[in-house]
Amino acid sequence: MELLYFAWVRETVGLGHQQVTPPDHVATVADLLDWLAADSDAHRAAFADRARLRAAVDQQFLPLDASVAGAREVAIFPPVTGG
Amino acid sequence: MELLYFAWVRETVGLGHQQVTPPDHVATVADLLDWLAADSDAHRAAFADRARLRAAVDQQFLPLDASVAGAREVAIFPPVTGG
Amino acid sequence: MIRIRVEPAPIDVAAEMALAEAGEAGAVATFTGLVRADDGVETLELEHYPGATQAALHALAEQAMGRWGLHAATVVHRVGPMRAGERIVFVAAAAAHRAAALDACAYLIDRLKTDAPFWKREVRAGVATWVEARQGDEAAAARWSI
Amino acid sequence: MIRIRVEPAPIDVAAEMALAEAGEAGAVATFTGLVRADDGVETLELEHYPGATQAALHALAEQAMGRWGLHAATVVHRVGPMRAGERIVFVAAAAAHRAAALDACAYLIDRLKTDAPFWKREVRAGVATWVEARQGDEAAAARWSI
Repeated sequence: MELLYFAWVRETVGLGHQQVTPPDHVATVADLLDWLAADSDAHRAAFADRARLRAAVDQQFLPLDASVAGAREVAIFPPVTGG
Repeated sequence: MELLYFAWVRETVGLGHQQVTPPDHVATVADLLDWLAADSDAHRAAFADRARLRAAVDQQFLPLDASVAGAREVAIFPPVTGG
Repeated sequence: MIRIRVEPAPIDVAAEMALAEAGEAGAVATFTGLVRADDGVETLELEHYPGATQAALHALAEQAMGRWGLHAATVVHRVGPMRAGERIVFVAAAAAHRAAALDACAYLIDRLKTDAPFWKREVRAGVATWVEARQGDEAAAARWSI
Repeated sequence: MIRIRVEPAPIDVAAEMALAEAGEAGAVATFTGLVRADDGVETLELEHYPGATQAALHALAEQAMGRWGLHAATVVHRVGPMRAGERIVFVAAAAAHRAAALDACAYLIDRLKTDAPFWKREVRAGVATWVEARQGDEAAAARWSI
């Protein structure tokens, strides 16, 4: 699974993207964030305030309780501020 | 008093403008139209349907019952169609 | 800054945009009206009431500037003959934020349609017809009454 | 015709206007967002989600085309660094009549603000800050829900 980070999430994680293979108990985006935060201070800091995070699963914008089953690409980012 | 005509009113009257000195009983724009129509077929044809006419007195857009007392310039025209 | 132009020359949108943006606004909304080609019009002729036209457009721009706190309001209206596809009118509203710019732009064109002394004559297959005023224009202008 | 561009080059409004007008529309409404100079921003940097951005903007343009029967919908968004006074975004809606063009233009920019994956970082006196999303943007986008 390819993970993508944008804006201050990218800066806090310290990576723009990373390839991971989550264990079977990771069912949703929120589970994925928990799993990533468990082993990394940088990820934990970036994902601390879930209300400030948005996600896309295979480029579909979805809430954090959306499934990541079979996903190839999951993006984590702050609320958008374009225009 | 300078009279100005625009659009099909101008074409039907056959004049773009004319100088007139109305008698004292001409108090409103409607009176002015009646007075002009009395002596001229072209004016009568142009002013026949009052619902299709609009007026400006000294460049203020006003209803046909508006006073023309002391006016220097009265314009008669159809509803506007710009933009 | 208020900018009003009523003239026979074609409308230069790039130049007008640059002027509207010059006031350090964050948002510029524009409306452009064009001679439609799809209903057989070959030539459109715009007649106006010189002097009164500029005054009416200036009053409209001042109202928009005050009501929405604009940085700039632009109204450019072409007069005389023009062909299908050419621009008839261009309005622009520049503001700090987008809601003010968008609303002021809609206000300017809605009110121009009923308040400014312009008359259109269309020529189709060599026959000229004066355009009739649209009922919908009165309603569109009325929604801006406070 | 739908036209979507996401690129670091400055936005050429005259060229975009000419393309939006090409469909024989009678009415073109546009919105331009600019980097405001009045709050001390020296540089604005726009980051986006390549691929997803274009898809989101295309979906938005298609919705506007269908809902208002547009001749053309244009969304041009600049990315990368830009300076005060420069254009960030340009949207245009071309239709037969003005109400459709004005409403579709407002829809495109309101929905772009909440639906398209762009992020702004402002640099003031050498210090970079990520811009926070505005509550008002959610409300502005929500008013277009059917």
